[in-house]
Amino acid sequence: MKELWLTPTALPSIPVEAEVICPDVVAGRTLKDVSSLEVYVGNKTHILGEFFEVEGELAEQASEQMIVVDGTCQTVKYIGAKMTAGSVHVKGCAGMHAGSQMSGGEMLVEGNTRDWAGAEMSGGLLRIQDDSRNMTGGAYRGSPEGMTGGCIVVEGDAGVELGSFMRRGMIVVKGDVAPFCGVHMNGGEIFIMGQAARRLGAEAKGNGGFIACLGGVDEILPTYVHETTYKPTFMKLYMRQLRDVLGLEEAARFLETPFRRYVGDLAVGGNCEILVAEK
Amino acid sequence: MMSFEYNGVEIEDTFAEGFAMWGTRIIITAKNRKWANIAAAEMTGFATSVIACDCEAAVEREIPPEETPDGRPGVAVMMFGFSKKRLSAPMLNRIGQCVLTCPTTAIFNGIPEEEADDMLDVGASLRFFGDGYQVKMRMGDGWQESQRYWRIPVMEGEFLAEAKFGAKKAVAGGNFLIMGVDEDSTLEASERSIEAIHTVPGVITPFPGGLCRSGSKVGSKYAFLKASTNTPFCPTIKTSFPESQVPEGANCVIEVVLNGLDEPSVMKAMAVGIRAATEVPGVKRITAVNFGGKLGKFNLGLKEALEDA
Amino acid sequence: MMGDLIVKGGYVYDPLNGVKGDKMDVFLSGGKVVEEVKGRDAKTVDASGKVVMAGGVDIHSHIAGSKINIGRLLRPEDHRKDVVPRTRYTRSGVGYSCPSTFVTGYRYAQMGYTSVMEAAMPPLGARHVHEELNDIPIIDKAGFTLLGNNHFTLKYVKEGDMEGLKAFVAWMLWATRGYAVKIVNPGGVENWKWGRNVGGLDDLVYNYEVSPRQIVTSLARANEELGLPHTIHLHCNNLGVPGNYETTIETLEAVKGIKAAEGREANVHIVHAQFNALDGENWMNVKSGASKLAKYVNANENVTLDLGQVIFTDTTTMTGDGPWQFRLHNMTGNKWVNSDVEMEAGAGVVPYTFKKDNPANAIQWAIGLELALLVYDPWRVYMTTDHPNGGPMIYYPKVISWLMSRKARTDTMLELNKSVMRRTTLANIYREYDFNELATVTRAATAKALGMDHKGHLGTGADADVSVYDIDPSTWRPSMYKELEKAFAKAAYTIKGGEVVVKDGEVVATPLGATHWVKSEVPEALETELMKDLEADFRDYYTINLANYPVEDAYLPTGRPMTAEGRWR
Amino acid sequence: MVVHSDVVCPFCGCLCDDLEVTVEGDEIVGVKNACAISRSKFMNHGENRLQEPAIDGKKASLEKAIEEAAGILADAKRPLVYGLSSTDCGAIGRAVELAEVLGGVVDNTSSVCHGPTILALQQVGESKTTLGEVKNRADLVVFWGSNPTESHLRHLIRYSAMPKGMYVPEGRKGRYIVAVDVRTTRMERVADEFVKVDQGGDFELLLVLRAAVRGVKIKAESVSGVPRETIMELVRRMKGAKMGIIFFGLGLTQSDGRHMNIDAAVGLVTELNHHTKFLLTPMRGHYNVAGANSVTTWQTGYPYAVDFARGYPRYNPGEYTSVDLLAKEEADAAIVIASDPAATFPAEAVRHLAKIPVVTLDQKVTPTTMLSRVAIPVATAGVEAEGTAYRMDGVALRLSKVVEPEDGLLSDEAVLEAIIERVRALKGEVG
Repeated sequence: MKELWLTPTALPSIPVEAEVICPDVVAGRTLKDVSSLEVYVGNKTHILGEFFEVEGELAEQASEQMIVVDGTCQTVKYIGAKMTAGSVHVKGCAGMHAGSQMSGGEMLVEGNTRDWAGAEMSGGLLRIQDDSRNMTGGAYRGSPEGMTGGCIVVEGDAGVELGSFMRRGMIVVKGDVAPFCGVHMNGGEIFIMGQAARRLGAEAKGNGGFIACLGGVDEILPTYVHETTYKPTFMKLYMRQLRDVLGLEEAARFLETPFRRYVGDLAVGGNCEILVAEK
Repeated sequence: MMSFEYNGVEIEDTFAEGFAMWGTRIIITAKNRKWANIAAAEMTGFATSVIACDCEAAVEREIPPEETPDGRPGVAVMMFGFSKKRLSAPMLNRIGQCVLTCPTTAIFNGIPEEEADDMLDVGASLRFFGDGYQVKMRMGDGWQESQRYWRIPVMEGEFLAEAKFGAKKAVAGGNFLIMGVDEDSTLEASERSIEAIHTVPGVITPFPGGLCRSGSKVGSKYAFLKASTNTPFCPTIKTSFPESQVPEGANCVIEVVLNGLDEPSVMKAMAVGIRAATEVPGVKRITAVNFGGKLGKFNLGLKEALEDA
Repeated sequence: MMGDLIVKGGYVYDPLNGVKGDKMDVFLSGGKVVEEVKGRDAKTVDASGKVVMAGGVDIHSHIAGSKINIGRLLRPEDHRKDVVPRTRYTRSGVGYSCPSTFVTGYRYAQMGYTSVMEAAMPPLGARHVHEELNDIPIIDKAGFTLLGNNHFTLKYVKEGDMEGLKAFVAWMLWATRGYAVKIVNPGGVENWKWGRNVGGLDDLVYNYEVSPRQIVTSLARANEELGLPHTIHLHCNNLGVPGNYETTIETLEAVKGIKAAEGREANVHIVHAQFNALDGENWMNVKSGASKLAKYVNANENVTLDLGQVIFTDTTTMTGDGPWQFRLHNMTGNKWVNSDVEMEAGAGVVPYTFKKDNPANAIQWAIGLELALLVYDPWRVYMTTDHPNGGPMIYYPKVISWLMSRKARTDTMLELNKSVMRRTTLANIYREYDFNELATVTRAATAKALGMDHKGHLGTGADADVSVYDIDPSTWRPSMYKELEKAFAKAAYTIKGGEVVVKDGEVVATPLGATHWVKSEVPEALETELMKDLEADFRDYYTINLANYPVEDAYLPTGRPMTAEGRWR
Repeated sequence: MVVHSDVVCPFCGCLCDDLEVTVEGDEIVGVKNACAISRSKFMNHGENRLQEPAIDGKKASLEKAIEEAAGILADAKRPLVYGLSSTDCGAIGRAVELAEVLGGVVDNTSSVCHGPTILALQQVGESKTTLGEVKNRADLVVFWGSNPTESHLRHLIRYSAMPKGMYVPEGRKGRYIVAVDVRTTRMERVADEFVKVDQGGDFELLLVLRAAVRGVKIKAESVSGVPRETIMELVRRMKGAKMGIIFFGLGLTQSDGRHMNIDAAVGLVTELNHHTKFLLTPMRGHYNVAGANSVTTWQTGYPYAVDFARGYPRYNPGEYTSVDLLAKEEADAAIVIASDPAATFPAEAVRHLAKIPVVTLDQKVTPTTMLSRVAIPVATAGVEAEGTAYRMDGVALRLSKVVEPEDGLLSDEAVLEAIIERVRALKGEVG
């Protein structure tokens, strides 16, 4: 992998929209080209080089390209959005829509992300090492499909409506999750290792989707019914995946844990599962 | 017939006639080894030969927990059938009757898609046992290799079954005959042979304990019978049967039959099996059964097998 | 003041005046087509090697008012895939299935359309419709007033008071500044206000005890006796129900004997006929009823219809047919908006995706084309997609290619579910439209059906609405359908009222087109009676005062009334 | 003395159109049929007026003020155009155009009131009606988190509770009225049944109602403080109604759950349509907030929170909504039309508003005009200027002019037009 280094210099208070910080966009260009890629600040057009020092190497193919953003960029929107391959590594925080609609490749954010991180993602891996805010892996307004594939790992806490309208893919949150996690969910898996706030799985239809609460849950909706407590074999597969593929060692603790199985949301005739690990 | 000596035993320079079948590998896991083995034994029962069984199946090997997808003790079972359809039908029946029913078990595909010639969607039918309450489980969509399972509610809990199983164009009918001075030495040699064969991945020996004492030949003097005892190799009629092939001094013949996922595995298994047999005193001669190359497309030569190994 | 314009040297297709591809000049002056322009300062538009037609006239579309606006509101996910930035001449907006008002005007003009009919205007929402029409630039427009489930309609039909009904229709067209009488699922929409529907022509409307048959025939009679320029504009009962071609034919039979207004043969227009020409018993075994309907239409000159052609894409369905939209919501599970309008009408909106591998959708696609090709007389079958119901209007060029090229149809058919071969007759139809027929079904015939004498042709005195397409008919062959699609997607020139508004497919000017409406005088005595009736029922049942009901002149900055002479008893 | 009849009231979303306004000379001397708030709006329209255009609190000519306003806005990178729900549609259209010309954001007050209603609609749809259907048919009326006795004073009389309708000839007696709220309001006296729900528990109750309508057996003894028997009885009533409706207010949109509360209410109503006719309608507050959404939608495709920074409209409440833009210190200039964000926005948003140059168009002196760089007085729409407004149910009505505005006072629309013209000139777009 060839590394392109972008070091933020003076970021304005108005957010910079920089969907060009994406392996697909920079690959095959020269450093000079990259430096003069257009970014948007409010109603004005600027170039990337005004806000970032551009160094490093460029690959021919996106899949060979790594972009390192060496600093914190809370006000830079759309980093890694729509990427299909390659890798983006933000050594700080990232602004709204980080990794949104990405379909491949890997993105790592060392700090936190703002709203809509990984929204409508269809593939690839997005790892946030701190908190992510609302609508992580969610659907944009009006869309009946949120995440349709890929994996998001949030090592901190996550905001409301995590994985809304989720259809496929996987989200893992090491910390706590705010209300309405997995709302309108219709497939896919969500793992919450911290505390899950109430109203998770609201109006979820199911279609194989489930929410696993490993760290406890505030309250289960009254339109979910408790079925049984058992040790699901399939959960072992996931726990091993979390441990072995994603390096989340804590998952190993749940290999033999019994889970309380809830099914709902009966308000929509759904068969989504909420699986709560017994303490 | 030409022959050569190997480890002090006469080996006929002939070949076993293998034929093409479709083979698959199913990994059964369970809460502990006991139940994994029980399920495997049930599933591979009455599956020695397609002459009268729906398929040929046997345990390939036991799998330690570290190597199974769910971290529980496992058994690899292999099954062979003449076509994809004639493989998936008995798979479905046997999984349904023998594994689904067996407490704590789960099944996983044992041939990954990239190694398989085709994928058999057993889950497509198996799931209906869930009567509408089955759950489709997806893993890895968009970021890892996509995997599909069915979770079927059962009284004991949940039966987890991978949806698709890899199948390969495989080789069946690998064999060799061990001819010994007496029953003890021949059986001893055969058992050692089977033990050795089981060290080769991708190969099973579907007959009882891996051994076929009867042998068989195509046809019979009775028109209604498809196959009958392998008269040329029956020591008790050594003299009365005109073209007997039982050598002087041999009083017992046992056939080792094996199926494998590909020709090299079968050849290797034959080689290690023969070598193990030759180490037992009392083995007079080893040969293989063929039909002059008319039946199968694989000529599994004993000499070639031993030379390659 | 606009200067004179000469459209020079194009192949002119003007079916109404019998011009079939002759190479000639078209002269425009003072917003009209003239015989010749004098003086040297006339500008010239070079149309040599190109097709010249009158501006397109869309007889049935949904472009303004609460229904399409609900669609816009409902579908931000639809908008973001088709954004339209502002330019020096144009406003920004969004496109695709629910385009914003400005974009609606631009896109129609870019395809060479200069007049578009908004096919469903609920009277109480008329003010809203006109507000939006005034924000749709370039094209001429008109709204069709929904009257098929109106309280007063039902009341007069029940009482058998034809003169009262006529007076009411005439007054409503004025009050709403409407152009035609629109009927949607007669009786069904009123029943939907109790959560029900009607199943056929002789089911009864609750409380009023009148049947769809009575409603349709009464309104058709009133329409013809009022001498309105267009016939009733009818969305039949049982839309989207397999087997409904029978209902459609039964409806046509019912209106057959009604004497058409002077000057035309037709007394009924069936809208988006594709949705009403289904055979079979259910969606599993649905098949095309197009040949049966077409046969009927060929034998009965009182009928015109438009296609409602299906396009394979994600679109937004919207109709005044509330119960149908609820049904569609239940079939698809997609989000659903229902919107009832007191005393008058209702509407529903549901996103829908027509899929190539869906057998029913493939059949629906074929039905539209079968109708277009099996009805022999192009003067009675018109091209629409019922925008956006069958598909967004931006796909008109695609429909044109299917009409004009059997190869285009075959190429599409090969991608479809095989049911299209077994359950429709499309594969056996070899007919291909020529440019003259195309001009007929997209402008000449639609203008004629609408009674807009000044539209749809290039004879002297016609409005100076002209479109020029960059395709050479002398060398074009049906196998070249992709070129055709390209040419009709972006007109080389669109001229509106004598002004070049589109050049090389781009909008270069955005005048505000006219809003057409029909003025029909009611005899004084009848009007007095009517007002008494209206006042009483408004006081008791409406939530706004009668005085605040009629659309004020302020909403018609470019109103263009047409007078209809009625026959009164 | 002139009596204007059939006057439309420009106060709340009810848009009552039966007012009689008596004018003597230039003064309104009487208002009939109006509620107390409406009467006060007409009678006191002259009080507390913004006297003259001002720049930095100093009197300026209208031209100067417009020039200054245009300058501020044209220079801004992230200008915000906000307000609009208490003015006519002409002004709203111009505000959208201004935002487009500026490459800024246009947002209206639904951003802080019924925005969640719209988000829910975009997720699941809705089943609504004009108010006359309620008057004529509804035999079950539910007010959920709304209190018309204080916010929409004539709603009960004209549309929802009292009126005799075509199929409800008995009027009030023909209707069963349920009020659901977290605390006792005056609706308790109006309603036949008052259901008290725990604070923040609406969502659960709505979901359970929906499940019960589907035939799911409810196991919980009570949900959100409402006993199971009450829930089942309500479900029975809802399914048995000939036509029912839910009117919901800010009690639902602005409480815990926000747009998901509405989503659940829409779901309940949709479910009920499998059994009978059921509808719902938001109780919109400002008289033309429905118009603000409507106009913005037909011009841009989106109802509020529309960003033109990239030359085409983009929509994302939570990102382009005024409170978010201000609280994140993103906006660098603002123009406020017919609204008072300084009094109604959260503190962090107001703090930033006070830091950036603000242009305000208003009739009255407000906290917002006081912190504005430029304040321009305008005529009161519906009293001193004509125009269009949309009732809470989407019915468009013509606002009337009953008195002449003071000399030199222009309508919102006219002032915005002038600003647009100046901005275009500053951006070199003229001609």
